[in-house]
Amino acid sequence: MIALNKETLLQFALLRWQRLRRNFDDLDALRQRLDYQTYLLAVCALAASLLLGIGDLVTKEAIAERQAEDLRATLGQVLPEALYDNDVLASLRVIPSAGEGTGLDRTEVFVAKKGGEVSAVAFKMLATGGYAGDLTLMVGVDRDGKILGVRVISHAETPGLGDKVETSKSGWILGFNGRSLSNTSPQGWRVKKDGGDFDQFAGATITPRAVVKGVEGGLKFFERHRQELLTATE
Amino acid sequence: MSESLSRIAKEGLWSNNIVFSQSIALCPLLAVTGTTTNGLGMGLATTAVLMVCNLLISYGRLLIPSEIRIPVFVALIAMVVTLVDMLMNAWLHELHKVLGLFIPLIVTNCAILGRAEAYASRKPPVYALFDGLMMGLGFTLALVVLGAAREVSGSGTLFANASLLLGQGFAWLETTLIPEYRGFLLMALPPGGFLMLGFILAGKRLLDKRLARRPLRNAAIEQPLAENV
Amino acid sequence: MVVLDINALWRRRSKIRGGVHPEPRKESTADKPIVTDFPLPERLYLPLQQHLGQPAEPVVRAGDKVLKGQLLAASRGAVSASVHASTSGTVAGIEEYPAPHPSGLPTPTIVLEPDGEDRWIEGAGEADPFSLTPEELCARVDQAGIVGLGGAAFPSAMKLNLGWRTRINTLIINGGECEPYLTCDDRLMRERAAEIVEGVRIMLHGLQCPTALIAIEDNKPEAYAAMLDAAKKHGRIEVVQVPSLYPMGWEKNLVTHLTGKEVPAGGRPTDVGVLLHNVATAYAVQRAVRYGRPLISRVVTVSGEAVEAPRNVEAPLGTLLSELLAFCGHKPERTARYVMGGPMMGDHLPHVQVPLVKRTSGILALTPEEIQAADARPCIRCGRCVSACPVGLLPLEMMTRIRAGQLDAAVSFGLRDCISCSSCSYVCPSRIPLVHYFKYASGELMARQQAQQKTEQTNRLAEEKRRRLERAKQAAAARKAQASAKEDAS
Amino acid sequence: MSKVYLPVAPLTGADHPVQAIMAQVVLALVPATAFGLFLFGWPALYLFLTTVLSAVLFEAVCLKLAGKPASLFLLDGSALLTGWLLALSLPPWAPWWIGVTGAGLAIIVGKQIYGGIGQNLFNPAMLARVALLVSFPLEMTTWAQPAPLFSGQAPGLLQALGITFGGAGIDGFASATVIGHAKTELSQGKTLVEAFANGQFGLAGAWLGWIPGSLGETSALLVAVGGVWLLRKRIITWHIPVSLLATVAALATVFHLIDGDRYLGPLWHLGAGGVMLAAFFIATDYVTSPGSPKGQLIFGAGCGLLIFVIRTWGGFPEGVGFAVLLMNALTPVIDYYVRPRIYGRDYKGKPLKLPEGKE
Repeated sequence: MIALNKETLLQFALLRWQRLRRNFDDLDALRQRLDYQTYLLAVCALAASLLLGIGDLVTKEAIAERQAEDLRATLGQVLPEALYDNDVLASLRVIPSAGEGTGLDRTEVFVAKKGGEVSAVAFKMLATGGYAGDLTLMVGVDRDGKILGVRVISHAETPGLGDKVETSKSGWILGFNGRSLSNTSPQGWRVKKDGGDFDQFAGATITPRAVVKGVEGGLKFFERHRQELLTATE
Repeated sequence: MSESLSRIAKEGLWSNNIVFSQSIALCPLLAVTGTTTNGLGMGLATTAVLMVCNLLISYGRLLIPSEIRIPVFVALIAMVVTLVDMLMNAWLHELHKVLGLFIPLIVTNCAILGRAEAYASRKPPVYALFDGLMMGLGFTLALVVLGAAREVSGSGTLFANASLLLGQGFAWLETTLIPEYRGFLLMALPPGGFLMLGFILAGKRLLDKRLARRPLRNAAIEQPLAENV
Repeated sequence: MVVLDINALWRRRSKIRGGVHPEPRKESTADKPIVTDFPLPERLYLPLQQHLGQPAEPVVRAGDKVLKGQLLAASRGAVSASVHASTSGTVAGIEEYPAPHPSGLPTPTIVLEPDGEDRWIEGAGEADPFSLTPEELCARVDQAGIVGLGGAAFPSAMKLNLGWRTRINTLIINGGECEPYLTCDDRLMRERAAEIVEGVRIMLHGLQCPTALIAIEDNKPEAYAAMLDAAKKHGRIEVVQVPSLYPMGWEKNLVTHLTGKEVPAGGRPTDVGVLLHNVATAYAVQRAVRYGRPLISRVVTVSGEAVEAPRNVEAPLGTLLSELLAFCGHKPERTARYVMGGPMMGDHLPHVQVPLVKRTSGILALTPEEIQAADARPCIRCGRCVSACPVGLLPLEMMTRIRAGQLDAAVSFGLRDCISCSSCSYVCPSRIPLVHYFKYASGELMARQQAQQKTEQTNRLAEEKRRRLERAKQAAAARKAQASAKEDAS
Repeated sequence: MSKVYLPVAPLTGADHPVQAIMAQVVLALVPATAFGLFLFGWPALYLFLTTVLSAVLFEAVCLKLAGKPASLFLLDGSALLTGWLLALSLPPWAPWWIGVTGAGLAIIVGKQIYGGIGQNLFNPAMLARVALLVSFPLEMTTWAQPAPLFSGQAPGLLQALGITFGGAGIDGFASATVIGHAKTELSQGKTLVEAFANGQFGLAGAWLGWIPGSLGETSALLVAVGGVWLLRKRIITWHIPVSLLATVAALATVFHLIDGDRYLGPLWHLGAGGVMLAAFFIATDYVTSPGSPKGQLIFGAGCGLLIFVIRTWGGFPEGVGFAVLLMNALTPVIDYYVRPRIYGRDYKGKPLKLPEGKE
């Protein structure tokens, strides 16, 4: 039996190291060797993966934080701050909503509470039938079913025509504030050209039509699940 | 020594400019130069990637066999770009929201692999780093010039949203040059990028021709006209 | 007869592609009879080369007395034509004299001083030409120095020879004369129809060919009537009217229009069993075979606005064009351009101190108003040249390629098939001299080809030399080895 | 020797110098233009003049910059024609700067950058129209209701100045074109029968021109009359117009028969929008269409196909500009591959085979 003591191990390691070092004395010869090339590629890949892992660890938290901030900012536009004291992001509820007007099979609803009492909700939804596909909306509704705010989060409408649904282009979308199914008749939930209450933009009627129809569908969705949402518990 | 550095600077910024002379890296160029700020951000991100990659590759140039250099370069570049992407997402989030889609595309930016191949793998680290800096700045220059031209003609503003990139201290950069401008969408869209790039390239060639002719006239010495094609 | 009917059917079917309708401008000469009393000039200049192929070899020397019709220079080789004295007189010399060619460069020319007697040499006429064999007929035509009188100047004997050897089904006599101004063939057909028809019959006999078609454009009803009348006795000869359209007289157009056959690219009409001759050539053949008269004169149209009395003149070959013009009341001060031949395909002459040659069908003195010179503008790609091209080329594409120096690309668009008919230039609204581009490019290609042949030849010679040396070396080595082997053996 | 430039043939040119061609095309446009100007009144006239004048002006400036003789090139009338065609394709009550920008795009970007007349790849007027449509979608899709001169609803001289030069807006008069209307209604899930139920658009109106639209697309009949006159004058050949119109008509017929509720019929397709203008005046642009008759047939059919596809399934209601530009891009390819058969050769350019027994 050979005892694997510390000394022999060290000696062995030193020997190997020296042999390895000697390889590097003649770089030109080394570079030609297939095994060296294989190892080098492996080392590079390993190092890259390692660094990426570290990078991910370092930035993970910050990135999650930023994304939450983004969402909070959007929510803040449709939910007045005075209405809630809870962490809205944390009080997320998922409601099955196939065929209920939000354009989604499962609608994520953020519930805002003040003093434990549900004061308002906000949900993301799709407005279908835009000029160039669907528009993603964030709709805020208070507990009585009155709209607190609507924002278009993403869309592909024609720049210069349909993009007036963005707040940076025009204030048209603010016209929904305060509307509800009860204070606006079903006939009213249309653009003026079709005999309703809402303006269309000059040159474009398709986009506003889609948004108006979408928001109405969103309100109907809220109406249907009102009880369930208002009695939400932690 | 210094002469060589100054030549590197001149090449990177002007005579061998990635965009104006080599006409490469046009995809990110046309995609992000809708506004000056975006161009600047993309340019700086690319510069950072270019410098780090050049430096790493120059250090390893003696160790990397030519047979496997391309996979090694690609692995390195992809790593650096991904790191930049993550870091920007974390600390320059607003800009990342705008450029996010295009940052990963830096990997496919042929300028970076091109510099690694043509310069960094042959020159010592200091020069490679400096070359990366100058090529990157040259690219940034192109992006900013094109971005500015497109932004002014497309929407009448300059450096819109600069504070997102540079911090609130630079909010003064955001100017509206043409108030009440209706916006010339074509310029903000990719075709406008091509159009404007064409005009800028033509302008640069005109300028180069003038510059080449001047010493000829003054010194009356036979000099071949330097033409950058 | 059935055969003819099928041909007639074909005729109706094959439509001619492209073509243009230039103003005919024939009225000033068409109704005046041919002038036959043109006074003998002071001197006659007879170039040795008035035809395609090898120049003729002079058989006289300065100071020799010659009679009218006497051989001055004999044809040399298969593709060549003899030159005869246009009148009796003295050979003043054989010298370089400007040729009727756009370049105006001098060529070897026999200068003849007429003695005014105009005495014919003893000619060997043939009372019955139809008793001769095809070979004998060809020999007669060759001796008479007859070439294609429509403008191509290809030796006629050569053509006839080729024709009867390759079995011709149809002989087409080209009375198209589609070029503006020219009426010499028209007048010839009106005034000497019988002689032409006999010439055609002689040619048919010589070719052993069953049928002949005489094609006359439908803007020459008098000529048609005259020819019809002359030919009606002879069943094998049919006179047909063809639409007046430029370039109807292009031989391949006539072949396709009349027989429905298309001549393959790079081929000749004989490839599809058709031979073409001009009406004037037929007339010359008749004169040569029946009366033994060589080709020493021809009918030429003298016209243009700068000529006071335009008409057709039968003049001896070698007459200076300036004298012909002066005879018809030429006004040099009004002349902007001299053209030999028709205005579409003819040559611009720098001056008219050049002789009348066999291929000269017309001499035009044109006023500035007639040429309407205009600067070329950029091509607007209107495509008129495409629809005008009788060959089916894309002149505008060829022109852009040539301008860009891409001759090979131009060739791929059919440059080699261009017949230089000028239809494209004629219709071009931008007045681009398209045909100039094509002529230039063709010349360039030919030069290139010649240079290449030269290099190839040099290379071949060098290679041969190398091989020769090599062989010599090997032989020497072999001898040496053999010798040493012998030595060893011994 | 071979380099000698021989001044040969032919002596006389044909009777169609470039200016005469341009003049005749303009003349053919006059009836439709005059009708359009009458229909849309003073603002249309102002915009028309602005566009045409600025086109000529831009051309003059470019020629001066390029050092070309302005007199020679300006007088060929091509800039006038380009400006004219552009003006015909604009909404008649668009503000003045639309016309100026469009003229600049057409002449500078569409024509002079390529090297001037005859060199451009794309039809300048259509290039400008599409660029304008992409850049200013609002202004370019706001159509005025017909308000004939001297009629009650027509704006007066001064009011018109306000519309064209003052940015007064035309909200009160705004309307949609036939095709745009059909497209909007279809996208709302209505059938065509319902869409045209209110009688705002009549088929006769579309052909005669009593509908909203650009100057050149209102009266299909007058445009066609001008086009037929051009055909008779041999300024254009029949190939492009016939193949374009036939393709549109055939496709429209087939789809209309399949589902009349979703697809407009051929008469609508031919009578409305810019199809007639494109068929006779725009697709037939010499510079940007193939040179050979067969190439022109393919080009016309391609335009027709694209027009129908874009109109029916594309994002924009009107596809003429895009269709023509796309086919323009194919013109060099068509010209390269589609050539007339050369005499004595087959379609591949090989010499014909000799008949039997001959060598």
